[in-house]
Amino acid sequence: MRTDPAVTGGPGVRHRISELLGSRVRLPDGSCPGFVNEVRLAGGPGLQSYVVDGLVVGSRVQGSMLGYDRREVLGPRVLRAVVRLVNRDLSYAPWASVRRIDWDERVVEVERLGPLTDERAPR
Amino acid sequence: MKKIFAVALGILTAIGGFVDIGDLVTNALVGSRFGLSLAWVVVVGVIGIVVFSEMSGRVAAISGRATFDLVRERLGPRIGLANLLASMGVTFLTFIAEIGGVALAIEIATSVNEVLWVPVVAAALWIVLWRVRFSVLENVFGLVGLALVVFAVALWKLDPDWGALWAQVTSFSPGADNTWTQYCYYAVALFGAALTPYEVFFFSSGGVEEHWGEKDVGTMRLNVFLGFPLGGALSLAVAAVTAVVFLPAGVEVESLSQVPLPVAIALGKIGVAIALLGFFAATFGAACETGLSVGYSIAQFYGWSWGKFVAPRQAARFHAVILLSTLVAVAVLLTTVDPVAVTEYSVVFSALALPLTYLPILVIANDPDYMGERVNGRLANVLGSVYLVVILVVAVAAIPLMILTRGGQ
Amino acid sequence: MTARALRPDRSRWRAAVLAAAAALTASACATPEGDPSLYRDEAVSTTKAAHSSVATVAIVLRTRLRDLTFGRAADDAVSTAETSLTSTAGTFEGLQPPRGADSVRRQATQLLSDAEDAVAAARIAVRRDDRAGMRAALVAVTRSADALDKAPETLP
Amino acid sequence: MPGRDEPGFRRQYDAELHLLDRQIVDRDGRPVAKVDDIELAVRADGRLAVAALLCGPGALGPRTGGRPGRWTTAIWRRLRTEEDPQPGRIDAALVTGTDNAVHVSASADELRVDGLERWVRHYVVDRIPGAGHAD
Repeated sequence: MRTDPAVTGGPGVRHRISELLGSRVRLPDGSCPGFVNEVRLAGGPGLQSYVVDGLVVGSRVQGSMLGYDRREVLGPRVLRAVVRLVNRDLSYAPWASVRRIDWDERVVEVERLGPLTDERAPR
Repeated sequence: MKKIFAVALGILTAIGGFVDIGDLVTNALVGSRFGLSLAWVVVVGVIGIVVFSEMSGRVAAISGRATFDLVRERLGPRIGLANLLASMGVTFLTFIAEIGGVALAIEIATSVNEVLWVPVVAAALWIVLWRVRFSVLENVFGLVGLALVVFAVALWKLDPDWGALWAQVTSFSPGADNTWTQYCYYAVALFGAALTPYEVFFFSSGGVEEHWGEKDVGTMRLNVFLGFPLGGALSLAVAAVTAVVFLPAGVEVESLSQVPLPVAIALGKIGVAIALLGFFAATFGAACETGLSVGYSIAQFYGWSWGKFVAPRQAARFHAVILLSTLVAVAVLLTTVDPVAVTEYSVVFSALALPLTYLPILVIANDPDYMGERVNGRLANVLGSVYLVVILVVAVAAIPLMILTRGGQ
Repeated sequence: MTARALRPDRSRWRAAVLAAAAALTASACATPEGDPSLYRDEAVSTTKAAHSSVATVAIVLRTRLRDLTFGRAADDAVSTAETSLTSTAGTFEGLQPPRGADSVRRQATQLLSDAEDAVAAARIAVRRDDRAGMRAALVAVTRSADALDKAPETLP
Repeated sequence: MPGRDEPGFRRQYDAELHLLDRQIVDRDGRPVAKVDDIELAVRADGRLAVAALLCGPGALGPRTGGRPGRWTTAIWRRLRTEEDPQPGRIDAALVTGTDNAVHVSASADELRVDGLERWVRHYVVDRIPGAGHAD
């Protein structure tokens, strides 16, 4: 899958992942469903071959599932339930739906949002 | 004999949580004011620290990660830093108090003012932390600290009215001369001391120092299940003898020099000598525990090389932190501040440090990425969740209670 | 529970800390001048604290006389109790008594200075390891402890 | 890949959960630094690829944010001699795998991301007798 380099800035340009985390997410209709809470990487072999696979979007500036989004992390049930409740609005923007990243304004323009799936769930 | 040394880490860790200088005086004070009516708090505290130390020790044994690694990994740099500062508030204030406490113990034996002993004690402590092997340190101070068992012997020898003591244990009320707010303040203080965060920092880092692996989980559990109940029992013995001797006499304990008096009455000079040895070893051991914990936490938060299992030059920043804390502690103590009073302020920092330390332990002890098959069982999770709630309640209540009671007066 | 989402409102937090510090300072410094009954309460709590120090000294003297503890340990315990007593008494004597409370002040001050005298005598005897002196001091210390213990009733 | 199996790579990484704030361990198993930030580079095909791990106060300060973060960054700038100091950087190609730590194929001395450690070792610790003595 090729992406127009204009999406992310010119080739070779370097950014920190922390600039992406917390960025505002904007949909084509101008609405803002939330902020980048997590950056999912995929690829390999070798860490240098991993690329951004998509962005986890949540309604707060920062948020963490503390690992409870994965199906194998079970207990304690109460804590898992609370974390899931607090983060029930999380959604996923796969890389193909990212139209543009404005690094200066910290805004990510996204075509559409999909449901957040367990990373180990079959696709 | 080898078995005894195997549990020295647990014993030394527990000494720092239950019978360090602040706890010795607080337990004696509580005994002299409230009798044994707060004994249940120590029991509740022991169960809590057992639950979380077992988790942190298991994480250390299985994944090789000590507790402040977990704090940073699950809470991130911002809240992790808040916890680092709060935990350092507790640990460093206690470290200062322990150096003063060792000096006080020597003062009782020599009647030379403690302030004069402070530089000597600090120098000896620093040499131990710089040069002495971890295993020697835990064996010597952990096991000699057990001399405090003399308080239990003294209790038996005093042969009190056991029925009356048991009535105090089951009264769950502050008694005539105290208010409920004072009772709650000391309940919170005792609970906070039992779960003081440097115990898990020290225990988990000590496990890494001892190269625990998956096969050592059994040894680790032995440390937890023997060490902490023993520490709790020692602190209860101190409270019990003061309840027997001082409560009827209308004496409120306020200094370490009063604490050996019940032992003197029961056992005479031999008892006093053993008690003083116990004070010395327990406070020196607690000084080692807190001094190393300051280094462990900062190094683990920033990812520095740490530990006594490598040469100091391989962990330069870690040893620089320990040296610097020792120097600052001496400077503070030379202002002639009362070392015991110093520990009272650490309650404030516990309010933030306790929840932010035990939450990440509970979360990671459930994460198969770290733990594989050895994730928490149901019992650990139920107890861990209940205690997390209790810790939150205590954290919220601590500072208002301290203000309302003017620090327990 | 998502810890990273906890964003403390810094200004509010700081205000709370300042308020707490102010409350702590205010409560620590509040002097009961003005109301005679508050002054009497202060006298009672002072004599209670003084009683604790004096009773400690009595226990030390008894253990030392029966040779149950070391001279240096006994010396240290008595000296620490004396320091504490002096500071307790000094704090009370520094208070401005309200009008109509002079008799409370006179009696409490008398009790405190008797206590200080008895404890000083005990310290001198213990440090000299003078057994006759210790016995004499024990009588004075016990008498002072009893008087302080009864202060809540005897103070006017 | 739990526990102490051979470190390898995950199929996917959640950057914050699996990489950020993890311990970096050198080829001798010695702690070097934390993953304080991750550098992404725009590839020719426009995708963002992991280029390097960033470590030290210069990377941690901006991530901490607020006053503590600004102070961290400011103190770090003061202590550096360069005009425009950059945080420690470990090329992604050096990473040999991850478990609950991030393993790299170089030694701590070759990585040269711990300037303060070397400064303290040289000027403080090495001057005290017994500095080279391990347990």
